[in-house]
Amino acid sequence: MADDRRMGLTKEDLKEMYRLMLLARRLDERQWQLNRMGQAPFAIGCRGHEGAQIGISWALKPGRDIVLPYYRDLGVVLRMGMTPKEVMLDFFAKAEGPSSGGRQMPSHYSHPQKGIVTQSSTVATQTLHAAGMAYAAQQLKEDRVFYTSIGEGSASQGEFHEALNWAGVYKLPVLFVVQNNQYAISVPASKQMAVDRVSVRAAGFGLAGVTVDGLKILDVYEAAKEAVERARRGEGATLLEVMVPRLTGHSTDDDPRTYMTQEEMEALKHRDPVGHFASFLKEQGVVGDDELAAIDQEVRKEVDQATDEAQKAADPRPEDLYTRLYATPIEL
Amino acid sequence: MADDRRMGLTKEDLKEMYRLMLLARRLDERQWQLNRMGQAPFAIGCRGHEGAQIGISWALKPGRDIVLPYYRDLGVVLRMGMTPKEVMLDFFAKAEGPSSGGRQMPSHYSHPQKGIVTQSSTVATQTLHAAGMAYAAQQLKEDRVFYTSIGEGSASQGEFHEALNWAGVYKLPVLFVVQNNQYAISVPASKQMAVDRVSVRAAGFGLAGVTVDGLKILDVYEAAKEAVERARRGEGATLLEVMVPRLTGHSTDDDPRTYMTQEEMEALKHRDPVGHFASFLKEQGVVGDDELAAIDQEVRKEVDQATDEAQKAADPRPEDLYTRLYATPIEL
Amino acid sequence: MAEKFYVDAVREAMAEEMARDERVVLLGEDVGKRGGVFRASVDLLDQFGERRVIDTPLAEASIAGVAIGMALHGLRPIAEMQFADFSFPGFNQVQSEAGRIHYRSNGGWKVPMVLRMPYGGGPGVHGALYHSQSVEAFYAHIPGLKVVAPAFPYDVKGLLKAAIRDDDPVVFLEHKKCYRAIKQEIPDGDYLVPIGPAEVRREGRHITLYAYGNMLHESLKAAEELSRQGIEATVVDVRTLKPLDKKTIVEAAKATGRVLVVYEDNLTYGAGAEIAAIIADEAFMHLDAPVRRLAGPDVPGIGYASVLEKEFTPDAAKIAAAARELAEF
Amino acid sequence: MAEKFYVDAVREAMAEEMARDERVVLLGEDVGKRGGVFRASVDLLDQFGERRVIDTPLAEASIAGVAIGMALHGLRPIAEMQFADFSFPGFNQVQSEAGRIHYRSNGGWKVPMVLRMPYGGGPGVHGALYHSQSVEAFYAHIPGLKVVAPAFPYDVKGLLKAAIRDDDPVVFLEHKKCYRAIKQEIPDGDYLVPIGPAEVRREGRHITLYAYGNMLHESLKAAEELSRQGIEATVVDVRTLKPLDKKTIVEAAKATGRVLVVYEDNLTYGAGAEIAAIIADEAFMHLDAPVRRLAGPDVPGIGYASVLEKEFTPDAAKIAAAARELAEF
Ligand SMILES: Cc1ncc(C[n+]2csc(CCOP(=O)(O)OP(=O)(O)O)c2C)c(N)n1
Ligand SMILES: Cc1ncc(C[n+]2csc(CCOP(=O)(O)OP(=O)(O)O)c2C)c(N)n1
Ligand SMILES: [Mg+2]
Ligand SMILES: [Mg+2]
Repeated sequence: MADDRRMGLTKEDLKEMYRLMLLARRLDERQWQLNRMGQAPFAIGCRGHEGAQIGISWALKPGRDIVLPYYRDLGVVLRMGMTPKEVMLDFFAKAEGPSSGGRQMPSHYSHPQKGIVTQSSTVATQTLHAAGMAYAAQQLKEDRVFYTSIGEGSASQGEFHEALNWAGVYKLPVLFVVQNNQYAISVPASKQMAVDRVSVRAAGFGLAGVTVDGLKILDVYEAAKEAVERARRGEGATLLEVMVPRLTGHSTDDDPRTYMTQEEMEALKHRDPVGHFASFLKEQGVVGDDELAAIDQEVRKEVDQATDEAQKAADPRPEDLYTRLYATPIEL
Repeated sequence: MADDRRMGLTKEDLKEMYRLMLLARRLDERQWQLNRMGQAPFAIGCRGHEGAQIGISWALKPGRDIVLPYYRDLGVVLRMGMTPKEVMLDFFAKAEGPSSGGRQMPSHYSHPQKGIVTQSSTVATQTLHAAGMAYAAQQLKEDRVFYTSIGEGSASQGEFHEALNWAGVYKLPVLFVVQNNQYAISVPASKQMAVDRVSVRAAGFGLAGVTVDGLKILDVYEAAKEAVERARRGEGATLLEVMVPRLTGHSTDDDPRTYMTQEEMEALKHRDPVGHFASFLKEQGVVGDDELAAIDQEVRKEVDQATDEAQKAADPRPEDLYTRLYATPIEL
Repeated sequence: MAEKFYVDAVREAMAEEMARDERVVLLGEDVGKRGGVFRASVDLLDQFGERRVIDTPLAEASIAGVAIGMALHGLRPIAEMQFADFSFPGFNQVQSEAGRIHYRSNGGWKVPMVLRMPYGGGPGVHGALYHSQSVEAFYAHIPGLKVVAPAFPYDVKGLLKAAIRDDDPVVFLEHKKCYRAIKQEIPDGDYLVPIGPAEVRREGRHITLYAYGNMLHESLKAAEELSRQGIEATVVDVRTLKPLDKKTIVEAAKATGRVLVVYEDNLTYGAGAEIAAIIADEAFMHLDAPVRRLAGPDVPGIGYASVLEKEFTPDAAKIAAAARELAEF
Repeated sequence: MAEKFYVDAVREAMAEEMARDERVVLLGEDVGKRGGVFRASVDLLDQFGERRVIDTPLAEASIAGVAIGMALHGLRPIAEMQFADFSFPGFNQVQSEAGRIHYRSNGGWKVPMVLRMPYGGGPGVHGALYHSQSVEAFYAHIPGLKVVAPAFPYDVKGLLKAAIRDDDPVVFLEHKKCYRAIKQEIPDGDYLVPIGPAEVRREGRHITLYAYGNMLHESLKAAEELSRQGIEATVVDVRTLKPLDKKTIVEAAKATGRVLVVYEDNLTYGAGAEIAAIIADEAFMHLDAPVRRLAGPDVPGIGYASVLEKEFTPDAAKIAAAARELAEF
């Protein structure tokens, strides 16, 4: 990169983007490791998706925009300001975990102060919430964009199409993201749909639709930026699909060898967005090997510390099962 | 018409098509009249749709193909062989009504022997049944096409999109018909969707999609014929949309004056498919005024007779409430 | 004070709340220009404009899901399901989402929304299988929801206002038969009826009848009839189904020792089973007769033919007969 | 005869029925190549091919709705909902359609399908709010369905075969905790267990416990413990929830005069309310103590943290304590 900027990104921006995706990666690896060591019952990863996630969420304004993520969105919630310690508190189901205080499974992110909306495990439901929130923001005359995401498998749900339709009718400021990793657990995209790209559905609802290679982080950023700007201009929603690899099994409960060949799994490794982005930054002269190593060291330290602190935090107490059922409690 | 055929249709075919659409019209009128006279609690019409319905269903093979209709499909079920008397038995909720023996509201057609599948009032659910039936027919190596229909409002349901998706993935022999009359009760199509035509959604699921003017009966027939042939060739489903007027209120419970202007209602009258087709047949020299009058007389007689006979039939008995709950009853 | 129909009380509550609080919006099929298929929102579009009175696409999952989103971001939506029977395409949003959001986020998010649904049927409604269903058992079982089912216009207005101001999702069940059959003097201005408490509508010493919605009216008629026969019935209006007012329910059972739980829904696994089960546990020592229920039979619905409508639906005569049998037990 | 796990009984029933009858097909998410996320359909794809073992799109309304269509046209589909918690996007198809088609067409159409769902949770499952739900109350209330919830591998195999051969839609509830915890000797070949009858698993004269699924096992453990304390419990396995075997339920209550209905689902409006209500009516004259229930609390689910899992879920110790209290009543 001859000058310091590309699409308005400074070198510092690029380095921070890299740091965030590496942080997502290392946290994810740590979670799987802890699971394999028997210290946590479950982990579900972002590995392979984190590049696209940072590319997209870099176009959002933390503190203003709102995200309704799905379980792979570790990169997105870090960008919105969730700390590694918070992530690990949730991971260990600790009482002070911001997402649910130990009620929900890990990766079901929620953080009202940071604009992260709670999600269920039931896929695609959040896409309708995004439409409703965006309608409310329009109505309250707020300048906010609502990010919501699902996988390509979840794009088969009827509710997702209903959300696209609502966003079309009311020109809502929503960024619908489909993270297409070609698998829904074991089911390949070819059994999910007769089309190659989910984004072709956008036209049927009056939305803009685009598919970008999730390894090309700056292309992803550019597409997201355009979509966010359209939304801010009041021109409505975009369906942005990113093609990403899933570099692990579906979750720690899965065994991809039951449905993927060894070659296929090997081939995926060449599509690692973290490595790709590191090479790109080096090529462009943004960072050198030393700096990359330094970032990694710093990130690893952060992850260690977050893990230690979180692990020491208090578990929920039995009586916590009964609290916060109603926002307006009823005495009878 | 210089020769006797257009798209393989003989004069007799054309006359029979006309007779069927007039029969639908007259039955419909009679039902509304009976309702207005206080002799039936409810009627819901096909008026304005019957031309397109006959155009489409003429492409089907009664006795082989299967229809999963919606409540406006009086023309379709007549084409499949339901008799006026059967229609009126259902209308009066008589015990021997073929659709439900008086259990369901009128226009909820069912007739297993004639390939008419029972529907609920819950809109769009039948589109998924059509996909499942078509899958079964494929599996059983049967040569059958499955017609299913909804209104453009009901096309907002998630389940409809899921049905399109299934039909796409498995290249199912389904003809999805959307009868677009621009209103869902009082809600105009512009509040239902951001696109002008529902058929544009077909591409998002790998289906063929086409929209035809529902007043041009032979164009409708041609489009349906193509779709049916594609389906028979194993090339998959089509989403066929017909633009039709709704010449009455939504049902006898509705008052369209609360949401339509007088002018709009007047303008619709010029889009009467029965009148249009009559003029067309005359222009083409297929029939003369005398013959048209004779057909009308015959149809009216048929409707009178059906009404009389049906009205005299027995009501369900109280004990009929409890029968046919299970196909495999359980003794305990 | 003026005499108002049940449906007018619905309208009035919404109109007053929308005037009071800009954040209140109404969404549903045909709620705008048409004023609702039951005319419960007539004129609201003119008064509040189409951003606040929203004719939605015909898709109940959207109606529920979008309302949840609105509620998450500062509005106070009233979502109408045109018929309770058609709420099921949206059931996932209510079951998986509305009731669980506050709890699952450990109090981080809240969902102040009302889900209004016309429900029920009976002779003369001609709603058949899909315009007559009683759906309260499905919704009342969902943790985190509140569910109300008023019988009187006064309660309709007061409870609907309370529901709109409540910070939790409230399912508001409006009985179709009551809409234009039940009239009552109600105050013109603002008042609230709290969600939760049941109400004893009539006191008698021989037997206690429990009901809500239209069956409450049938039970009151039955009580009149029974009184003429020397049987004095207490009638409890279980107007809030979730959370249940166990105290009032149990005390009324203890006082008479004989109970009949009446509901229009299918008997088995219906809402009345819970009321019966509570009584059988907590009032057990005071009971002089079996805990009995009178409800619709376990068939898929009220048939369209008048004969079937009548056969399905509990009414004052059937209630009185069942109560008499118990009183003589 | 060989000892088999609960999950193996599921697999074996499907494999045998698919071999016996070409019309039987299996559809669901990950049921094919992956053999099901619980491995309940391992190898079926290889054996029967991808036209009969169908990895569906991720959409439960489709799974239910397409299965209905298949059943209407001559196949006998087994539709799997990957987790019962995720059945709700498809609830409309089950509530509005599956259970009503035969009745509404006056017997003209039938829907021979099975809807299999892993449900339930408890300590060690770590399923949290959305992978632990008990959903039987929602389904058992729907007229026209049959609902079974077996506890033992023998019943799993026999009931699943019966369900597949039944001409009505059967909801088949498989408790996740039982999958690999419960083992039993079962016959290798063909046998059926009829849908309907409950089964008395143990007889005792002091109290009757009612349960199904995993709570049946906890109840049996509790009965052991109680026996050591001199309290002899009858344990009724209510393995069919719809239709209910009222006769067996009522007779077992009459015989001991004390009853405890145990279920894992949220207490209020749960399936156990119906069992309690039936007993309170039909066994009333024979009861010596209040009709009591032990169930999960009315919160939106089993929390993920181990502490919350344990606190939520009824277990042998809690059952024994509640039973002891009743026995001493
Ligand atoms: C409604 C629903 N059905 C099923 C599941 C179980 N499930 C969890 S994730 C998943 C696959 C999701 O695939 P995709 O949407 O492609 O996202 P990915 O995990 O590949 O990123 C399934 C079937 C669920 N969580 N919700
Ligand atoms: C799921 C569901 N929601 C609501 C209704 C009530 N309803 C019956 S018909 C109708 C409008 C249908 O409009 P459209 O699909 O355009 O068909 P049309 O009647 O115009 O032919 C509505 C809202 C219903 N039957 N089912
Ligand atoms: Mg995927
Ligand atoms: Mg229409």
